[in-house]
Amino acid sequence: GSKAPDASATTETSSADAKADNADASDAGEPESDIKVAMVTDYGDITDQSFNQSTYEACQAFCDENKLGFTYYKPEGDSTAERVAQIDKAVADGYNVIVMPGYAFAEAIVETAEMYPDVKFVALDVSEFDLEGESSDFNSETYPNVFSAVYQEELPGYMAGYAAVKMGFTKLGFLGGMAVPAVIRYGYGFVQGADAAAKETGASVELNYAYGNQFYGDADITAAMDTWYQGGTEVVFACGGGIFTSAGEAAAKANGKVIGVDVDQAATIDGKFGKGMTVTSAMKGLKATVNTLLTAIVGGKWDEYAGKISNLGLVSGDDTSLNYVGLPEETTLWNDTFKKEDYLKLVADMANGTIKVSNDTNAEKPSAENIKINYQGNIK
Amino acid sequence: MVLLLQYTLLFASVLILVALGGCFSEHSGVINLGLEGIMVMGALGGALTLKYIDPSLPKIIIVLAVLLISVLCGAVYSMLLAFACINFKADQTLVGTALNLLAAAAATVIAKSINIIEDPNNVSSTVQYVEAKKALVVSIGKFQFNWFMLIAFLALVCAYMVLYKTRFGLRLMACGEHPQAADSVGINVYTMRWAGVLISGMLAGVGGIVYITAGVSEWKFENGVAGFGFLALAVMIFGQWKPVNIGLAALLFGFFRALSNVYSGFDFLAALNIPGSVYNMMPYIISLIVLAFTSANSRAPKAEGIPYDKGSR
Amino acid sequence: MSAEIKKTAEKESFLAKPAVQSIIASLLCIIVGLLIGYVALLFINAQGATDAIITIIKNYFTYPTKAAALKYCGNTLVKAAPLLMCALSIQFCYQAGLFNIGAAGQYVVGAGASLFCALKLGLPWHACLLAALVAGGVYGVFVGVLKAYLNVNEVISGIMLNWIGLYSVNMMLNCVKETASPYTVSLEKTNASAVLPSLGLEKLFSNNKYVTIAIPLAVIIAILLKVILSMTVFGYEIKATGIAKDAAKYSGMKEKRNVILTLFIGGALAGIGAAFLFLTGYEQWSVTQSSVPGMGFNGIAATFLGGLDPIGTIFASYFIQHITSGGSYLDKNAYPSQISDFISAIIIYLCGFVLFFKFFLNSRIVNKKNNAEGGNK
Amino acid sequence: MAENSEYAIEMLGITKRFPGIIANDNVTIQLKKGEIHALLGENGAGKSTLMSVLFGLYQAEEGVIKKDGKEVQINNPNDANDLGIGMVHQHFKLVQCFSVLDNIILGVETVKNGFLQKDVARKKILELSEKYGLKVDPDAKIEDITVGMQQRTEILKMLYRDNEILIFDEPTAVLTPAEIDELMQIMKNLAKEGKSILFISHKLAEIMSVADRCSVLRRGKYIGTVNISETNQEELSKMMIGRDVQLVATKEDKTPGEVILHVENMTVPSKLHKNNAVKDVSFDVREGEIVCIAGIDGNGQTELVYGLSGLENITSGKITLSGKDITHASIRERSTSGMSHIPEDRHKHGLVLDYSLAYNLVLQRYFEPEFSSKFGFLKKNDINKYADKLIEQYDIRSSQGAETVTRSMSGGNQQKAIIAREIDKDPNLLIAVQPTRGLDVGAIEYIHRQLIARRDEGHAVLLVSLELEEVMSISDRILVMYEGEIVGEFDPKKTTPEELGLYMAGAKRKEVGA
Ligand SMILES: Nc1ncnc2c1ncn2[C@@H]1O[C@H](COP(=O)(O)OP(=O)(O)OP(=O)(O)O)[C@@H](O)[C@H]1O
Ligand SMILES: Nc1ncnc2c1ncn2[C@@H]1O[C@H](COP(=O)(O)OP(=O)(O)OP(=O)(O)O)[C@@H](O)[C@H]1O
Ligand SMILES: [Mg+2]
Ligand SMILES: [Mg+2]
Repeated sequence: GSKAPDASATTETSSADAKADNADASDAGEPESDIKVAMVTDYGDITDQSFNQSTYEACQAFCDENKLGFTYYKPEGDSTAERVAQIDKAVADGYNVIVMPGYAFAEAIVETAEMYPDVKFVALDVSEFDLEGESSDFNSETYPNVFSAVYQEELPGYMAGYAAVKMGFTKLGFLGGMAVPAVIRYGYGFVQGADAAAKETGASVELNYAYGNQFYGDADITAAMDTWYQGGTEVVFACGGGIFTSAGEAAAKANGKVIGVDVDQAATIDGKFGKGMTVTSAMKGLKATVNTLLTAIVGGKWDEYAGKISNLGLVSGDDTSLNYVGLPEETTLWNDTFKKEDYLKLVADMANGTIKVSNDTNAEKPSAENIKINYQGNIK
Repeated sequence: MVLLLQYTLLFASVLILVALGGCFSEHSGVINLGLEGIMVMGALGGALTLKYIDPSLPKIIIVLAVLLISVLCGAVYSMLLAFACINFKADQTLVGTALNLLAAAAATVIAKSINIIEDPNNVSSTVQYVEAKKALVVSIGKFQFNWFMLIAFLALVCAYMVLYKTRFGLRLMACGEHPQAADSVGINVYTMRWAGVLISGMLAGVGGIVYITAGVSEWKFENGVAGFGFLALAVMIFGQWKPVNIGLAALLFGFFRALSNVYSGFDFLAALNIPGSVYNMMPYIISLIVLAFTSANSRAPKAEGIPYDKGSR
Repeated sequence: MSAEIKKTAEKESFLAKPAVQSIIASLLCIIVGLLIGYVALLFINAQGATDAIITIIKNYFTYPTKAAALKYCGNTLVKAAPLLMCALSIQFCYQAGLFNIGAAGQYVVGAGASLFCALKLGLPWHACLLAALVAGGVYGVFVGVLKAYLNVNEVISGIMLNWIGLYSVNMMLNCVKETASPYTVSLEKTNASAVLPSLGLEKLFSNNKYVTIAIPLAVIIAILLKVILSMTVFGYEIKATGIAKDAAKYSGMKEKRNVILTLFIGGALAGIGAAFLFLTGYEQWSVTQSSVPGMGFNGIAATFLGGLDPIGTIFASYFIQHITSGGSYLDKNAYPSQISDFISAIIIYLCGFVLFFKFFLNSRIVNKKNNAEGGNK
Repeated sequence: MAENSEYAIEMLGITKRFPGIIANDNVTIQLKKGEIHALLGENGAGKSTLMSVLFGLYQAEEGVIKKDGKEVQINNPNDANDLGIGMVHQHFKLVQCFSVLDNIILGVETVKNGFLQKDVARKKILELSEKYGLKVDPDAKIEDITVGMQQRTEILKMLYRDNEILIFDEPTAVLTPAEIDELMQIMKNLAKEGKSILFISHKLAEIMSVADRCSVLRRGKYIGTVNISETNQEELSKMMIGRDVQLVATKEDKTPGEVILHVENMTVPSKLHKNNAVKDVSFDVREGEIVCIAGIDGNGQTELVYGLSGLENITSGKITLSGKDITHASIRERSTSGMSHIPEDRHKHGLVLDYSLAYNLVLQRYFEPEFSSKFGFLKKNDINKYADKLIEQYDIRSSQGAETVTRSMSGGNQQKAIIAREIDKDPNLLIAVQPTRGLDVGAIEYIHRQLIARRDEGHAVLLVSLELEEVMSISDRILVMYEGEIVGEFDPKKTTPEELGLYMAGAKRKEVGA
């Protein structure tokens, strides 16, 4: 399976901030063995088929390749105290790069970053507001040893929603895992994209919107999905870890379609439920980020990232391989009404600001003007 | 409508199987609070069978193999309960609780270990069985018939026959009501209780695999069976330890459970705009209310929960 | 009688004490449980097994510095306190013949009430604690009333109410959750007055801010319960109601009231337990949880490992929390993190054999005594 | 060489020990074929234990059992069954929610293709029931039928198994006089059929009337065997207790004083059926008299007492105790107002079986300042001291004194504990329901003396008894209950058991002015 959608982009990617420097990792001054990478999971395990798992796989692949020490820690429970405990433990065990996927790490960073100035903290999805609250005056001195990457999930969500409606689907579904910020952003983007496309095409579009309240599928969620598909829903954006299993299961019975998330899930989903089920996937470049950061650290370029929080989204309107978010160009089922060119144009428009996408995570229950949304809350 | 029926039957099947399991155990005098754990173990056995079996085999063979292995796993695991509670007179609530905790942990550890052996990079506790699982269902029009629905129905009929029409049933219930009396007419109470617990293990084991295959084609064992074992226990008490009533209780419960998932397919329900949480609470609230009105004369097997001691009278 | 015989006799009478037997039995469970856990570790990965089992036992001692060890000792204690409270809840009801599996739900509503009061109403900690007590208690009363007046089995109503409580609390706390996450807002930042005071206790644990009076309070409550159960009229009534409902009624005790009161207290204990955790700020409630927190269920284990005695339960709760926390420091690359759950489950399973073990010990003592007497004759 | 031995069963030199006690100490009894052999002994003498050994429920440490002169091993009830030994246990071993038929066939079911053949069984049961005059409804549930019918079920259980040796452990303790007569007749019939019967009873009159021989045990030891035709009740009781026993209670005449208990038009609903169990009953009990409610079991006596003691709410009527209206008072209030109640079911109501003797002895008084402090703490020392006092005063025997768990005490001593507790409260009114049920003559004598002492001290006693002998010997006034009503009032000196019997059976009635 093509688990690393932008693997091509990955190795050479440099983020917006890193663009100036394209130095090779191998001429790093420090000996490799000094760097030991530890990942701490948030409330999920590294098997969540989502955030933790992608991060883990990226870290491990990188560290294997570069012969760096790597391990991961799993907190006892879902609390800042326990996340801090594992960070402390990692540092005590001699790890000096801590990778932390998940907005939930904000508090833990606040508590530990200052304590360990020599340790490099790489956070994913932790925004400045998570760290500093609504009235943040975050600057590079606030946490000089922390780098955080926040993804603009609303962008790929938008693309997916736009694509779906353009492709001619009029009855959509959004099945979120849990209402966490990333999922909410995906969902809100999806709604906005569908809304925009509906406005263009004038089609009357309906969208079922619900959260599974868990990151895995089971009979209850499959039942809800069956209801959607058999009630006419054509395509469901299965947005969260392993929850696609329920969507796929139901889609298979009704000849429905699924949109994947985070990585190009076409191979995974089609492999399970039949060819041609996955219309597209809304992707974000977790692996790319991990690789970029670890490469920089190994290459002695940490300073360029230290203290910053990057909003990772579109980098280029022309070269999609540089972007952190997007749809898979190979596996998306382009059709006459939405061709690859249309997608590229969309990306360009989004990059140059013609199209604006809101990332308001308060929109757990989004609304739109041109499409009808049936909000159903939590299935479980 | 079809969906509502389908999922009602599916959830009811799980509940019937597991509740009947509890029913056999309790009729023999042993409270089986470990149903949840036994379900997990049965599910693990069944899932692994589905994973490794050749999906091109005849469907009937696949179904039977899965059934057999789940039964076996459930039975073997329930021996832990029987051994501790019957032979060593351990507290049944305690051991049942321990079995639940143990199963959740052990199943995850086992699934993870197997995955790691197969692929060192796969540290997940997920067992996948997409292909083989297809053997379990037959589409009849829009209705997806699951062979386990039939099995649950058969189990119900058998349970009724066994309990009320056979020598075994008579003796089993005597052990749960008045073990001293059973002993005094030469019935080996220990053997009968073992039998009761083993049967409960078999049924709960099947219940486990039915639950995890009910909606999806892979299962992550960290998630256990999400409290279904306890629901089954409720169904059993609700059903007053009688197979027919258990069947009805399971249908009622299954119905509300299914409704909470598919209500959006009914326009008038969707129009009511009731929060999803309310639907989720519904099965519990309804059964609580029904229980409140029906429990006045509820009678558990008299000797359940009391370890049988030959010496005492 | 020779001195030696006297000594063995003394030893026997020491061994014959129920408390001593309970302790020996519990220790035996722990040792055998750890051994089985060790064997499982050996199976999974033989090389690291010894290290792994030591890690589990060492828990916070795996931190190199004393300061860190103390701090994390604090964490273990912070979590042991609510566990102890849930265990006490179950135990108290058990004494009255009720199996309070609803403790999990009472814990949930306790959490809901304390957080709601703290975050939404901005009340100080003592008011929040009281709210948790009342909420848990009242939730227990549901079970009690159903049991006393409508003969609804308490296990069933408990299980049902666990779920109802979970969904209700999720809905209720929705109004105090962080905008961009499913967690309730930070207690410390929103309403510092609701954080349980520490009275300087945190200094003993490297300034672990989560260490509060919850820990000593939980222990005090345990001791109080011991006193109530074994020395007071109320305890006498509760236990009589539990063992022999009809006899209790005959003697003029209000058995229905006692059932309800017992469940009120049981519920209150579990509710306070939740407040003891959530009012430290250690954990934030996630309004999207779809399963009932395990704390209440784990309490069952702690109670039994503690030999159904409040004092024993103090140690048992600590121990269970100790190895659970210890398990989180296992080398995750070699071992599934669930292995510590596995070990505690085994230990709890073995607790089932305690009765048999005591019986065995007693019959040995009696035999010996008989033999000795026979010899003397 | 199994030449026909004279004995169906011989138990030779049986010794059975329990922790701390030798229940049977080298006991020998021999049961002749076709005889009714009585086994007599005080409570706790070891009779039940001996029979349990014979039935395979216990294994003796020493001694041999011979059947027809051949040594046999009886390791479990199955072995006993195979040898044709059947037992009616002191506490019936019947599954309450099963039908009579199910209980009878349990363990020896006839099956075809794995399914029960109940019709075959039903036929056989009806035949047996016809033959021995054991009337039962095979399809009635045990929980719905009378104790007498339950006992017949137990007997049918033995006959259904074609047992030749029948053990009856205190079969009459729970029966009404009429049922007892019936049972005696049945036993005689069975013996005539060639069955050998071992019969345990505390009632000497019964033994005298049915048994051929009687063996006596005392404190686990075998005392001797006598032919019934060559002995009398006094001799038997002396053998059993070791001293002379006064079998009939004596008491001085006394004039009753003030009314203590006044009951007016009391009605109590029934739990078993739709009708009222007690219908519009009125009566008085005065200072210095023992009033006895006589009647056949199930005629509302139990409910009458429940109504008086507050265990059950009454639907109409008025109860006054020493001038105080207690119609709506709680159980506790009634108790503190001077009512004591020796309950019918000592295990269900009378004792918290898992509490120590000391705790049980304060079950009605633990909340009093004497036993608990202002802050709600129990005064354990005072409780123990008080318990020791009662144990001493009422001669309650147990293995560990005040610390003994009451569950492990013998029935007689459990009863003594209850009596001690209730009397020591010094109540104005003592309600005693079947206080001597299942007790040996020594204990009965003792209890009767206690009741009479209460009366002599000028207090009121309300006795509910099913035993006419007891009723006649100790009461000052007899009220006969039939179907929930009081159908006659008698002076024991001016009536006969026969006359009472007619009223109890509902054949006669007279209006009673309360
Ligand atoms: N299972 C047992 N464990 C310990 N002691 C026992 C047990 N069964 C009986 N005993 C003791 O053995 C003695 C004899 O008891 P047994 O039941 O044989 O008396 P019994 O003669 O039948 O008395 P009763 O007239 O009251 O029926 C009693 O002291 C009793 O305490
Ligand atoms: N587990 C036990 N441990 C000690 N003694 C026991 C035990 N079980 C029964 N016994 C004793 O066995 C004896 C006979 O018991 P049983 O149940 O026959 O009561 P009982 O004395 O005949 O009372 P009742 O008069 O109510 O029939 C009693 O003396 C009782 O103390
Ligand atoms: Mg006896
Ligand atoms: Mg007796």
